Amino acid sequence: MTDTALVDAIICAASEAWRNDGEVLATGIGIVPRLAASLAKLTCNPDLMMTDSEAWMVAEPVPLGPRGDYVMRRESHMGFARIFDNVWGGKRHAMVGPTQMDRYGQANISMIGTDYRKPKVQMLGVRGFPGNSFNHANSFFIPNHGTKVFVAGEVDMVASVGYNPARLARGWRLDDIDIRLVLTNLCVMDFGGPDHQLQLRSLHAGVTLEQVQQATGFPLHVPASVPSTPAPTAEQLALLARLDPHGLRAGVFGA
Amino acid sequence: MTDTALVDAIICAASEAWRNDGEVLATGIGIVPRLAASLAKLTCNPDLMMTDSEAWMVAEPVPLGPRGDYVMRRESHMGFARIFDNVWGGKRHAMVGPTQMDRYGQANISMIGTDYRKPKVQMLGVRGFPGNSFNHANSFFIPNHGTKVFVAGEVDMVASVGYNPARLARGWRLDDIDIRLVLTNLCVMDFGGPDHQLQLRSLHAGVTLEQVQQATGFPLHVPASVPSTPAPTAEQLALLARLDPHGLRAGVFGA
Amino acid sequence: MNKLVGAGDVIAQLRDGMTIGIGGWGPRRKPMALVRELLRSPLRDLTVVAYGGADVGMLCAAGKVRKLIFAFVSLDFIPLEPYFRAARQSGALEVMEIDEGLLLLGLKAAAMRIPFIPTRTGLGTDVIKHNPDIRLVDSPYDERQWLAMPALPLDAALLHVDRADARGVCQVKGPDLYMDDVFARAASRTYVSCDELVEPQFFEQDEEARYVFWERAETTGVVHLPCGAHPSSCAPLYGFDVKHFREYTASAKEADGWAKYYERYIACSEVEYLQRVGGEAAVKKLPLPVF
Amino acid sequence: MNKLVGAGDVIAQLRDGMTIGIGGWGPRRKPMALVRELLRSPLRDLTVVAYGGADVGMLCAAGKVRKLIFAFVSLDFIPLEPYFRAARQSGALEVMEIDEGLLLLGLKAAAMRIPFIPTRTGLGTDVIKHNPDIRLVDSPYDERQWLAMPALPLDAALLHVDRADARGVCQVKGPDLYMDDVFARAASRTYVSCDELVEPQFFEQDEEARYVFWERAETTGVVHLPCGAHPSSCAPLYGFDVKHFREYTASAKEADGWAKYYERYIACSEVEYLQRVGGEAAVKKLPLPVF
Repeated sequence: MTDTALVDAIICAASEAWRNDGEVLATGIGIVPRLAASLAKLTCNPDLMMTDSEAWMVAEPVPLGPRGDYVMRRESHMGFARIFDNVWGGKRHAMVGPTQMDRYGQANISMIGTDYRKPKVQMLGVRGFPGNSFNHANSFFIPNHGTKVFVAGEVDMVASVGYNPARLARGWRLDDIDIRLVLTNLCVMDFGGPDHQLQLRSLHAGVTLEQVQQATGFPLHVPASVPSTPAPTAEQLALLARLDPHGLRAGVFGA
Repeated sequence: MTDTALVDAIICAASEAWRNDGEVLATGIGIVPRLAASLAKLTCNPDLMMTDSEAWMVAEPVPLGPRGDYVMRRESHMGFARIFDNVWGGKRHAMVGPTQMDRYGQANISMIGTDYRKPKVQMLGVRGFPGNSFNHANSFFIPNHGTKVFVAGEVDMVASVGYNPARLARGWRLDDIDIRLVLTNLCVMDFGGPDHQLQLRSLHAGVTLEQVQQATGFPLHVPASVPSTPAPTAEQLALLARLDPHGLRAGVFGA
Repeated sequence: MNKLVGAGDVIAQLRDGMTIGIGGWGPRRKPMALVRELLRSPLRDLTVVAYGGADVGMLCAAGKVRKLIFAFVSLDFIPLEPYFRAARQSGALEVMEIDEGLLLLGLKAAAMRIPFIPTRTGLGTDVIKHNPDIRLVDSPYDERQWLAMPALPLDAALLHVDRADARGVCQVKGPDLYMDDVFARAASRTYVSCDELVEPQFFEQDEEARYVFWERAETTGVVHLPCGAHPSSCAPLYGFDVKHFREYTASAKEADGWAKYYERYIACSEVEYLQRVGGEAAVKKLPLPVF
Repeated sequence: MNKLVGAGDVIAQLRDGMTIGIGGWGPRRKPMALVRELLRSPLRDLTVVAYGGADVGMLCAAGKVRKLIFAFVSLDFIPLEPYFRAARQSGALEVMEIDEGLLLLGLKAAAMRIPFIPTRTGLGTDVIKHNPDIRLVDSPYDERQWLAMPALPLDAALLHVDRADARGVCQVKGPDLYMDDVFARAASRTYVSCDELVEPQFFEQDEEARYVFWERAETTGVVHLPCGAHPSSCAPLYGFDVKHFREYTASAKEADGWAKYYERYIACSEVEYLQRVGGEAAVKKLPLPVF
């Protein structure tokens, strides 16, 4: 399977994350999540709201990269401050790319290392992960499925809450947390296993169950039947060509 | 003294309220307070900020009533919601007209009567009095100085906080409250007497001390010397003619 | 997605006992046509949250209001709202009387889905005395007590805007949004009447999208009701109707004044209402207020 | 009132140990000329509060920062800010690392002069673990614990705007204000650099006053610094300088990279700086970013 075929399949599978969301803000950070959200809006959920990744809500997804003659179809002003009105109101489903994720779905983009005061690798900081993860639905895309990402213990800095009962503040329930899909270069997963265990939903073409389990630092739940991730339809491919006119998605797994 | 001469003297005395405020929002509700704030901005404190009484901050005070060719000199947008940003920040000095005021400076525009559930007279409601009085400086104008306004006990509904130690919440001090001038049809007063007692600052022309005390339901502090409220200067009168081109201030005490 | 509905459809979504927020401010940009539709309905026992004008007065006159959450009820140029006043003075109205800013904080808290916002506003006043449900809290960061303004979540908000499209994208071009965006966010369902119904493409032009203050997901239903704010104003489209407000307030001085006002202006269709107040063209000519 | 001052006058108002907020967001509308002036000064031990970009990176590189209050430091198209990264990895930087929304709530609380705002954001994360000063509070209205985001009052805020007048009326015409209004309100003193200095009459035209987002009383001083946001963007006037940012980040890979960058771009006047980055005309031609 070529990288392009793989990334297209992932984008199409990822677009399913928003199918039943109704009218929420779909935010996809990074090429694959953004194309997935864009595709969802053009196919399974036209009611989605999207921004131009800056300050405007747009009526149709903005293509990736230099736009040529394309004119944005503005719908409403949506500066960064207003994003928080939306986040705190809960009407959003984001798909983001963490550096680490653990068995609880806790995620990290802040730092790597055991000494918080002196990180081995400093990354971005927690950004909006704490707020996103406790206010609205979240999905994840991880391009390098391996045990350095899916870690055995807890992530080094819990930026994003997960289904970890030990960390619930008084009066809150695991149901207040809403993690949807976890997509990687190997498979599609969710937290629908027993007691919110991470479980396989589908394997990408050519990937084996053992491969996924070996690349994951904790036990996965494997349902009785695990289908293959569907190949994109012709319609989806045509839309992706329009949404990514410069073919930027081909470089997602490195050139 | 004619009504017009009296109201002009009061407006000029009231404008002094803002002299040493620096750059704050001057809000005058009603004809006399508004003209007083406008006059202050044109004379003793040009740094004052003012609105058009609707949604715009203006660079110069807007004249009262129909404006003919006058074009507002907009400075910034200042919708009602932003007024609260300003109030909560404390950079404001308002002058308003309560229906009742007591010895503590507590004021009421909500309702009259002893049964809150069934008012004898329902008025406006507390409006912004609770917030104004605990967030920024406030002065008052009362056109009908009498014992029904300056009541013997507490006002029927304490809408505006005053210098009443019994009502302070834990950790707050009387210094957190900032009542400035109280102007009436008889005199100018402030709360600078012993223990924040209401005291006379000046008597309007022809008004006696006894007259004021009889019209006030509680003891006033009377300093050793009580001057007369100054008569307006020619410059002030000229400005008032410009600020009130239709002479609306003549009707302040009833036609 | 097509959110276009009729005023009747909106009211049919409401239930007895609900908490209803009404946008606008005093005599300005009130969803009066939706309020009239509510007056025509059998709905009752409502909790109404508003920066109140004739909307609140009429709902009080019609006995729709069990509880009023308010800071004022006023027509500004006519300071005292007569029907609200009568309802209060009869002792029939349960009230939560709070500061204008506290009302905003309560709506903000609901919009943010937090239980309260601490503030000094209201401390030392009878707002606390008459609202024992409002609690004081300690701060973990200082030694002071603070008033904990509770969230005021709304079952529904009724708003009027200058223009909207069928998706629920709403625009307020007038100089003041008042607190309508916060009402929209504080409500489970937000119903908006609009003076002008536009195509989505309208918002793609120039700076038009700048004047959209909440996401369409906050809008549940859109009703096209030209002059739907009358007799309140919808600047810059039209000012408020001084003459009509005077007739309305004068009615309260007659023994059966409300019945007569109701008969003439409520017990009819909105088309008839607009005719009876002089027609759409006349409303559009009402001058903007000058202060 | 004339608030016009020079960049040096602004920095002379600051003191060692102060808490300084910096407006903008990542590589966008940062008051970089003021930051450069700060880098030229002997100021130290600062607590910096920012949605951080190269402003934070440079201040870290120069050892000005004792404590950083942040949610991220990033140039967006270059995700990792190299000098911030180095400072963190050296263990030299004290941090209060919080969510983007928590940072906003802290500034809002300071602007409103309240001690905290309750929120669910941060619960269950290591934000709590690494910030033991952030307390959980009970609500008097429910049975839940809430994170009490403390107010983040600023001794001073540094902002860059499109245009301003000498009174301190500031305009941001670009599509996003970011959180600059809240920074201005949260600060005891707010210093603003502007690309264009205008007469007060400018704001009287058309809708210009709409794009003024805080009262002039919130502005302490105004510095006229054309291209003062460079290398960050000031949309719609100019985009960010991709080439310059690449040179800046590349410098961090050299042993004495910061010293060289400092020598070339900081140890000079702003006039020289503008010449060295290609001149005002070239900056004004920098394309707006496309995402």
